[in-house]
Amino acid sequence: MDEAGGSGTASDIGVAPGDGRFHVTLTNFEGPFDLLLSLISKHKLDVTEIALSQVTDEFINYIEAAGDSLDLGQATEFVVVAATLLDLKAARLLPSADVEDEDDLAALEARDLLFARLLAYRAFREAADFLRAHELDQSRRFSREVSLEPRFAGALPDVLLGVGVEAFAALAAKAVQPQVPVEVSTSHLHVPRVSVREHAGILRQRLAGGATTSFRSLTSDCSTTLEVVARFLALLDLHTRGSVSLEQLTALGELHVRWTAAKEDADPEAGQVWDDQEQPDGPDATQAQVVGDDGRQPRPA
Amino acid sequence: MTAAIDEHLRGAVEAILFVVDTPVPAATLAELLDVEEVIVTEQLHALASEYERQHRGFTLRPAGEGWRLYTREEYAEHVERYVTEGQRARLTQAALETLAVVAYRQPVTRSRISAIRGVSVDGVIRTLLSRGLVAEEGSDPQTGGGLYVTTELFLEKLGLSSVSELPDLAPLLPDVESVLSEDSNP
Amino acid sequence: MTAAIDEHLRGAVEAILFVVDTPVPAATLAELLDVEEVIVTEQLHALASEYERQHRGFTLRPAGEGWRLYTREEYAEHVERYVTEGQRARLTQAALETLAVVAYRQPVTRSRISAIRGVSVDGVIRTLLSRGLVAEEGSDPQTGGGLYVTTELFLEKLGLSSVSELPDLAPLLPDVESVLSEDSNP
Repeated sequence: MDEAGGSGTASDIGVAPGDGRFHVTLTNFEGPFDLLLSLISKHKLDVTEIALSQVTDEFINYIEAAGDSLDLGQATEFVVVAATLLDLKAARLLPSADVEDEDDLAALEARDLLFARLLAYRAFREAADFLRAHELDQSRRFSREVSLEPRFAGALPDVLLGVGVEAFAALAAKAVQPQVPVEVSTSHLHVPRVSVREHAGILRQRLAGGATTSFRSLTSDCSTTLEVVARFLALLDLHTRGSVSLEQLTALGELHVRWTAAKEDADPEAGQVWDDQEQPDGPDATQAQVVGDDGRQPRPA
Repeated sequence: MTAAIDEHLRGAVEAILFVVDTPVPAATLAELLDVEEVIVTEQLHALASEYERQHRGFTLRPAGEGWRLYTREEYAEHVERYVTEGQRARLTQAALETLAVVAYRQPVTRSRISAIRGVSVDGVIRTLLSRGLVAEEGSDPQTGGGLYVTTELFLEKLGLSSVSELPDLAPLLPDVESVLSEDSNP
Repeated sequence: MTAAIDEHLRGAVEAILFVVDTPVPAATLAELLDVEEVIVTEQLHALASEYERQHRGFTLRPAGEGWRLYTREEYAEHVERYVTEGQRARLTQAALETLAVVAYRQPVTRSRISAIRGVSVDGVIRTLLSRGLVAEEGSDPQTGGGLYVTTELFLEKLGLSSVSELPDLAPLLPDVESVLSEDSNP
């Protein structure tokens, strides 16, 4: 593999002096396949399933370290690939077993598809190398672009502008306007950012006293519905972890919350489930769990 | 007499190539010079190899659907000083990869390209459109998504005369066809 | 060895002459190629007679204080025919947009236009010059770059009697004033 083909290099990785946390500039990688191929070539491995399972940990470390620098769209791509890789790795670690149920079959299919997509991507990347070589050659050739000799200039047919004054002005307006990328604005979809992790923190703080509290009073300071939702999701999360007990005597009635874990249990993992996901929704939570529960701390490559 | 006629034809072809500002198709030359296209094509090939043989400062190359004179690569460093700014903007890795997908799969939708590259390609496609290297041509009957193709300028910029000059993908990846055709019908 | 050196020198001289738009003095070539002026002059004469002898489509002639390539007289009719029939009467979109920038921002340098349009505009500016729609008038005191203005012919084509009759851009583009004032002070 041509290492220079990857847009990311080892120099993108480093430990920040301040917090000692491991930082990675994932934006230097054009997506999960680019990152995967770079990792594989870094280890001088050929693209095989074994190579994939070998670089899985590093791949996941990259994503974890990337943190907020990924937008949701990018993160999804990376996480989907990470989940499949983990699956692949698990399959290699476990003694080979027969395919038992449909989930296993689905996992196998996902693995094959990932493998095939990676190979396909690599093929196109090699084609891109071909294009690059040609571009380089061509950039060293210059075409003759000089003014017409005066005696021929007179032979030019009379020029047609083909537009009226108004259309011409519109063209000018378009031309002098700074190039703003044409994009459908999604800003209206982004109601203020709400972090479920943050709300879990608030809940822990308030509940750790031990007294039973109603959900109503726990959300009395919330100013938006989204905050209430975030707090509720955080509550469910704490419940799954056995940190709180929930009691609701009648349907749609008051929800009573009580802290059941040890008082000083800061439960550092609790926030990991959401890990700064700004859009608390089901599927993402599940995928984040795959990564978070793996429990690996990022480490320098 | 044949030699003299050829010499005149060669000179005329050379003179026209000398003033054009885009690649000229052999057919256009044939029409202008009132000769058979096949004869012009023959002359073009002869000229190109003559320039090679004489190791001239310029070369004659097929570019896109026509032919055009260029300076020989070897002299690039001398020529560069005379060629003004802005012409050497290189394509990024993302742009080249996206172009490769479009070139091989055209006409192709944005989402197909995105699936192959594993990232959103909206920004790159916009850049390639604005630089005239790809164009939108019709839309996918199933998804309604715009279909993208490479342009003449793409061929010219890369010194290719047709996309058929691209290397075969198959040796790079035995299975690529089956995988790709699978995900083209979601 | 001398022959090989000469061949490289000849090629380099040829390549430079190929891309320049104005006559090049032998002294300039000599400096650029790091050889004695007398040697370059010798090469230029040798090239000129080689073109004669080979009866090429172009000739090399002293012009003003330098040397320049021209199409050979003999083929003028073919070139003229190409220019008359092969050229589009209508301006391309790129040329039209560049013309619009010149019209509204004049006097303006090529590099400013290039910055506004985001692409090299050398080729289109040449087209607009040769079509008589823009003209060079003075140069930018800071950068020394030539300043371009629109011509009488341009006004005529749009049916205006003065540039001040061009419609105001502001209503077309709410932010245009800030944009214009902003980018007039780079």
